[in-house]
Amino acid sequence: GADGNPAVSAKSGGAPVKGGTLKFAWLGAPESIDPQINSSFAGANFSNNIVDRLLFQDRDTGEFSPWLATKWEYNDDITEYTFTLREDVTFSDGTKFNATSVKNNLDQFFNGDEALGILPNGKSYLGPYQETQVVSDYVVKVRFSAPNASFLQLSAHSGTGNISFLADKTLKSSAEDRLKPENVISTGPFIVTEYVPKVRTVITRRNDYTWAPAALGHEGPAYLDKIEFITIPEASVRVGALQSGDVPAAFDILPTDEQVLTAQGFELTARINPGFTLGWQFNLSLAPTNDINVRRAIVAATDRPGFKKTLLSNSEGEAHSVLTDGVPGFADYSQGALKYDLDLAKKLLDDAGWQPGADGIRAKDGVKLQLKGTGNILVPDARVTYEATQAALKSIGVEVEIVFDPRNIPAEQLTAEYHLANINRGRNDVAVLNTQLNPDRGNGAVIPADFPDRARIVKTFDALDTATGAAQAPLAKAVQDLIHEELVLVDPQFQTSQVAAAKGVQNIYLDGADRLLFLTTWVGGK
Amino acid sequence: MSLLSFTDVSIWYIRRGEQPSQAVAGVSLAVAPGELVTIVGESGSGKSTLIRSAIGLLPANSRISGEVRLADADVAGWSHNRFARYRGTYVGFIPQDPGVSLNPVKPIGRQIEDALRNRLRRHRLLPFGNGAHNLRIRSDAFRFLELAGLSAPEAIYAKYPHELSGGMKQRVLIAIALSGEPKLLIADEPTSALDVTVQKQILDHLDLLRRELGIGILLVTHDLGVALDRADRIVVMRNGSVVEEGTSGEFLHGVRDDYTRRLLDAAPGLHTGRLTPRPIELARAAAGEHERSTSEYAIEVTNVSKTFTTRRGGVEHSVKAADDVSFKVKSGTTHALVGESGAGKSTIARIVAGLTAADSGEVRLLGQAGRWSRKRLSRSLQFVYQNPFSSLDPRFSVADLVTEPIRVHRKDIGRRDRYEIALELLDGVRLPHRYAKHKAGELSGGQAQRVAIARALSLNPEIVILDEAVSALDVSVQAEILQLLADLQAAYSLTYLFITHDLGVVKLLADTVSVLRAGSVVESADTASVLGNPQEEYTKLLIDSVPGSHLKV
Amino acid sequence: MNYALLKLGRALIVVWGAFTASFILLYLMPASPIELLFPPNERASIDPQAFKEMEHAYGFDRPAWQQYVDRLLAALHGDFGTSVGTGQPVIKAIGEALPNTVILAACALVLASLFALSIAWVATYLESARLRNLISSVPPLLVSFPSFLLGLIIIKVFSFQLGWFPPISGEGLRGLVLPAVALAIPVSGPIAQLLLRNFQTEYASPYVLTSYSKGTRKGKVLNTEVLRNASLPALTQGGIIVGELLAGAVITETIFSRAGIGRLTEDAVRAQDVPIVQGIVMLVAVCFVTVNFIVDVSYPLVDPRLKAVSKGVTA
Amino acid sequence: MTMRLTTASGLDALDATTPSAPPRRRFGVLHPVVAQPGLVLAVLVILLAVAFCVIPGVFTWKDPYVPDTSAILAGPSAAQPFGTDRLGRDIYTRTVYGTVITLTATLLAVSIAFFIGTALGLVAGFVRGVVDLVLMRVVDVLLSVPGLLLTMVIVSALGYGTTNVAVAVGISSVANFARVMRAEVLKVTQADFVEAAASIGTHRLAILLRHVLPNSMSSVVALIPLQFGSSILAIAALGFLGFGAPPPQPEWGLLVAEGRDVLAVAPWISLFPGAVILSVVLASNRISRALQPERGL
Ligand SMILES: Nc1ncnc2c1ncn2[C@@H]1O[C@H](COP(=O)(O)OP(=O)(O)OP(=O)(O)O)[C@@H](O)[C@H]1O
Ligand SMILES: Nc1ncnc2c1ncn2[C@@H]1O[C@H](COP(=O)(O)OP(=O)(O)OP(=O)(O)O)[C@@H](O)[C@H]1O
Ligand SMILES: [Mg+2]
Ligand SMILES: [Mg+2]
Repeated sequence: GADGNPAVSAKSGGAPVKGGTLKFAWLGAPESIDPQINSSFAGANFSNNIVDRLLFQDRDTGEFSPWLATKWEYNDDITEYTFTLREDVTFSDGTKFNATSVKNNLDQFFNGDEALGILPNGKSYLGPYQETQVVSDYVVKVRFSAPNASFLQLSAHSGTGNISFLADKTLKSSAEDRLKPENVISTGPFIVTEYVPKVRTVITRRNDYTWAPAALGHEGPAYLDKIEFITIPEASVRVGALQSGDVPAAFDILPTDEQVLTAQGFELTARINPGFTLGWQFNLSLAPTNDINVRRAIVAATDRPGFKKTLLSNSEGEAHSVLTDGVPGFADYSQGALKYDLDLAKKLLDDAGWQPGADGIRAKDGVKLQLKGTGNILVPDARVTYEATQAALKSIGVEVEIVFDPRNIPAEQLTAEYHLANINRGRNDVAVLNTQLNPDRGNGAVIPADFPDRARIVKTFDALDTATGAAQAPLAKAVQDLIHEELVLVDPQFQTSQVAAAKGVQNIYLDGADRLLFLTTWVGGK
Repeated sequence: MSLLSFTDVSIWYIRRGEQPSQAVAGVSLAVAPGELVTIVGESGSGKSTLIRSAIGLLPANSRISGEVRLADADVAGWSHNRFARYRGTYVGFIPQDPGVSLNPVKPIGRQIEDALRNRLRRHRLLPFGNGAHNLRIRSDAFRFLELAGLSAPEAIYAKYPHELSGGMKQRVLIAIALSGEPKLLIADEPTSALDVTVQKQILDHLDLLRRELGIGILLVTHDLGVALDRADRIVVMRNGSVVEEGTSGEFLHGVRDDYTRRLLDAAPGLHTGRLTPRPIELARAAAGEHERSTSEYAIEVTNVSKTFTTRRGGVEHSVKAADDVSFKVKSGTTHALVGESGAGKSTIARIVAGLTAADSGEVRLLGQAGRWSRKRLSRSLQFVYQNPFSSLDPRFSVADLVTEPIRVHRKDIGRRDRYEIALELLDGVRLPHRYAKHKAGELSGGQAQRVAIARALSLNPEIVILDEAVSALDVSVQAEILQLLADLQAAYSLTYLFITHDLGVVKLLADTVSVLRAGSVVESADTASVLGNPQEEYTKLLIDSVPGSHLKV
Repeated sequence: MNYALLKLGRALIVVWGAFTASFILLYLMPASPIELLFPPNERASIDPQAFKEMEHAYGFDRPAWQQYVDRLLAALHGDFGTSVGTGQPVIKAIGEALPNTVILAACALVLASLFALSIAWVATYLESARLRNLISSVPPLLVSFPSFLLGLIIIKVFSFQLGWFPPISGEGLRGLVLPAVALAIPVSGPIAQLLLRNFQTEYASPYVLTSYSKGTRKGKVLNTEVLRNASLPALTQGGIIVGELLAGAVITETIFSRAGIGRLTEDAVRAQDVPIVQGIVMLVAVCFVTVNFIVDVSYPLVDPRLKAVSKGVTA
Repeated sequence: MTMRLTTASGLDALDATTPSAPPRRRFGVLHPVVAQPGLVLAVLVILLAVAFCVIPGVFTWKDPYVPDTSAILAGPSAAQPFGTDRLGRDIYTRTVYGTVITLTATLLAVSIAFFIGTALGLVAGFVRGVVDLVLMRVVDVLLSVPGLLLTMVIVSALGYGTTNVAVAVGISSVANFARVMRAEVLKVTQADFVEAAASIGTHRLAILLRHVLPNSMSSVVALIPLQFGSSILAIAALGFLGFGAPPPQPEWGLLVAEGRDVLAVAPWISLFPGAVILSVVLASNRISRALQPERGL
């Protein structure tokens, strides 16, 4: 994909050293060590190291390569996927990983298990999942009731909604038992050995691990003996602990600290979060954002290049599209639909008949240009860019009220009252547009049922599910054109990033979904 | 040589942003061994301030000049720690109010042992943790408690202050003061808070100590009777200075100072007969005349009983506050209820006033039995409380206070008219008109009590119940109020039910008297016969205890 | 005995009241707890069927009164449901967090009491009015200091600048020092104010004069006479102080990366984890009434004035 | 118990012979200034804060909302006394304009607490019996959950925002007023003058309004500035935790919170607004102390 903002990346120095314990400070803590419960960022980052995926996705090209599955194919409708599995993979309790394991895991992920207190955690991610058939010991077929092109990426996905494979013993354990490390058994390079909620999670190397994805260029077990994830919720304390040497490495580094840390000789490992760029999606059912000119004006008033120059950190990127630069199918709109032009914004509003009122706020037919929007408190710089956009809009007569922590706003209220809703959804696949904005699915832009040409819009989105790989590119472009040029559904702000900082820790690796993978990391050097 | 001498002592109290106020102005005074010197004076005359300087217990915001000599040292202005050497051993102190002068959460025994230990430690006599010494201290403590007149010290040794009566507490305090075997005792109104009978016992005991041990005593009192009874020398203080000094005999033979004269006149114990009413310019209360009853007895109390049950810490206690009480009061006369604290005087008064319901018995007012409505009752009967400040709403002006009953009863009388009535009522109680706009909190005790009386009269009642209405006042003020009451009674033909614990006052005002003890009437007859020829032992004791009653002017 | 039963009854009523109030408050919350499991912008894309099933699994789909009765009955058996976020039983989640907070709060309480007591003692002992005023102005300062800033400043100075203590209180006593101090300081403010006032009133009582007149030195007067009388009434504030400690832990534990009730509270409130929040409210309410109950029942034992009066002796 | 009354001079003013004029004040009108510099300073601080609310434009000519990309994270200087934030906005200006947000919220919180609390306490203390029992249990319930936690729960139920935070803080402080008011009412109804008023047949309501209410107000009134101070802190704490006013409003707690993450790089963002909060709270506590009825020493 296009590489508008090369991510800062740690140089690996010298030959890998085996052994050692890594203390790793971060913001959150897994709310559970059950990898199938992965709604939190920390949860997915931790479990990424104790489980493996069917496929491995290249973080730069988005291409898939073998991991637990050596071969994969799908039918023309993209409703059936057949995976051929590696035969040498074992769970850490010694049991074999095979076709039945895949079936049992997918079934439980989709259906849950009331008796064990397991919730249907995967229901909303697996979509039109129908069943899994065990074709032979090591061949398995996953069937959907409708086309599901994005399942391929899901089988390599490590972010929210990922599919993790657990041993039978774990699958038969109750929700409560799965809070004990000894009951959480999987195939990954590490085993969870200690879990103190909100304080510490410790994972220990599996010495018989030999099925690292070939594309990663690593063979055999991980280098590190042990990784201790330490939760330090307060950003300034986290950085302080890093600086004072209390921990050698830390995650969730705030953009404001990047410069300071680099100056102090810390190596930063950073990557843009693939998926949606962070931004507002417009509510097309509400006045005045149902007026396309208003939407255009807002998009034109957002100073994306300016943000990159003055507000954002090195690791964060200017938004060029609704998709981040690395997602396969990405197209650049920064010189077109997303061009910053405050005068144009004004003109658009003037032309559309929005006249400035006595209080400086524009109005038309008694409707004032007063908007409500949600922000994002988890990404620190989102506060800043939204506030900057807010101030810019104010200067052209548009008033925006932003609720920065929208977590307790119910969905209904969100669609009924908010003109601008923050989105920031990770997934290294263009399918993310479909789940989020397709009027028949997520309908994030709240496109009303009687919207002109609705059927065509839905069709354009649905088409994404019918192709993969290169064939998908034109379809993705069509959807992005629809989003940015024809309908103006979103106002992207910037591309978010994940940053880890370390001293004396080599090769901290952020995978295709920007989750940590410690298989190739070692301590030493320097 | 004197034990204690003040030479030209002046003491000021300072307060931030205010000019220092002088509480003692150039006093000189000495106490010799075996001598009992009393300081008399009205409240605020600087008595306590002066004597506290002799034991270093002035508050931090005081400043002293002059010389206070204990033995050879000039101790004026010493710090607590420097003074510690003299306290207890050279000079003992008996505080004013026994109720609050003992630590409420320490057993009595510990409190006196503390004093003994302080002394022994100072003389390096107390090796730590020696059982024999503990025994010795305990036996010493017993000895001093006995010396202070507590015959069974073992019984109270482990008790807490609240479990003792006022007299016993005062004796404990005396024991503490004596335990250091001081040469000088300083007593600040040691008996003012006690019943007369107890007061007499305590004072007798102090007298005995002085004679037997040769201790010098400096006694403060506001009761000239007490001073005249016992002192070798009397010092009268006013506004911080000594206005007169002399022996008891000299005082009785004529005093030079005008103020001392008035004190002498006002001392109830020295009175012999009833007050003669002075004429009053009648200002007929505009609340309007209402028919006055013609019954012979204004109040008839028959077999009234009342038991109070209280819970404390989950345990129930019952007190028989009135036990089959009966008495009658003729219209237009004064009936006094006397007795020690807790005898049930207030309870009966409140039952008569309808403020408390009796368990059994009957109260007939103005010849009518049965329930009276509040409004109806308050037209004929009014109640005057002991403490005028708590019975007058501090936010009301004097004018509003005295006419509040009129406002409630006579909606037809307007604000302006009420103010006129208020002024008339103030005339009646001899309070200048300028006070009409004052708030109750800005008045002195005597003035406030006048307001309370004016208020009681505003509805032109027939009966007024006065519950210790003068007990809280200084003697000189007390005399004025008593005179006023006599005047008002004559002018308005009122019936008084007068509650007091002071037999001296009874002589001045009452036609008939009932002596109460533990809820029951011991004796009830006309004043002259009860006081002149008491039938009961208890009444005799009461009469005997009135200070100054043996003296002849 | 009756008295203890009466107090116990009141305590139970308060606990029940807290349960009901928290149920009403939490039930009235705008969003369904299930929705809150998902990020706001993903909520629209939740499969309605899956949503229903999850709602059913947690029992949020039944009528309010039924949920109330069920929860109340369950609560009586010590079951407050399971956390919506983690699926862990509430009792267990709280049980795991509690020891940390108890240790922290206990240390903070000891520090706060000692600190408050020293201020009150010294302010009463000093003869110089100037010094006395100076010391007396410390408690108001403590009360007025924004506690959320205090922790950050403390950690910056003592951990990062001076390096005396580790910033994360993982292991050992050394890690406990800073958080305990940060929690103790705001809590000690009100205690110090109360003690200071009590010391002054008690010191002005006449029995102090009696003690002086025995020849006792000032320090001893304060220790043997004033101290106990002045500090006992502070016990009646016990329930409120314990509450303050727990509330203070919300911020302290976040800043010092300690897992405990405070962190659990903040997380749960943010994530609107209804069962956990209710569990915590109940925990706090129970702590409050227990402490108050103990104080109420034991106060008569330490204050002889409240002991059963066995007929006053009369002279 | 027998009690002896002493008036200021201890003398009956009727006595013509005794001068009873109070001691003259040394400093005339200036007296309180010299006597209680702390109190005067406190009043000045509060007046300044009020002036910030009413005429913010007098104290700064800048706009609290407009970003300035040329002065991002600038430290304190003559031009920006408190420094600037991440968008280059002047912290001092934002603090000045934030006063009105924080103080209005505080006022709302205190009013809620005062009116509801006082009414509850008055009714409970005056009516007694079952009503008292029920109301006091309600107050106990409110007390049993510490303020911060209670407000957090209420805010999460009502939704975020300044008004909701103010309401929550108000509700959680109701108990304080109710308790003090009830105690005071109980004390006042024990007073002889209430009995005296009842004994002349005054209507219960009239007793309540004319005697009990005015006489029991002084302690609750003294509680107001104290509560004002603690409400500022509570509102700021909730703002700090992100429950309060939405950005870019310069609410005080939010200002402190904005600097929380950059404390190492730009401590001024948190510290100056923090100091402003401290001084206003300190000032209102001082004023409360001055209003408190005198006692002891
Ligand atoms: N701590 C104090 N601070 C300021 N003024 C005081 C203080 N103690 C007493 N005074 C004032 O000093 C004067 C003398 O008071 P003092 O207590 O010595 O009088 P007293 O004769 O003992 O009165 P009483 O008979 O009421 O005990 C009074 O005007 C009193 O108001
Ligand atoms: N409301 C009450 N509740 C319980 N006990 C009471 C009550 N009123 C009075 N008593 C008790 O009844 C007894 C008589 O009290 P009362 O007030 O009538 O005595 P008194 O003679 O007026 O005493 P004093 O001279 O101290 O005023 C006392 O033991 C008192 O404690
Ligand atoms: Mg005195
Ligand atoms: Mg009485």
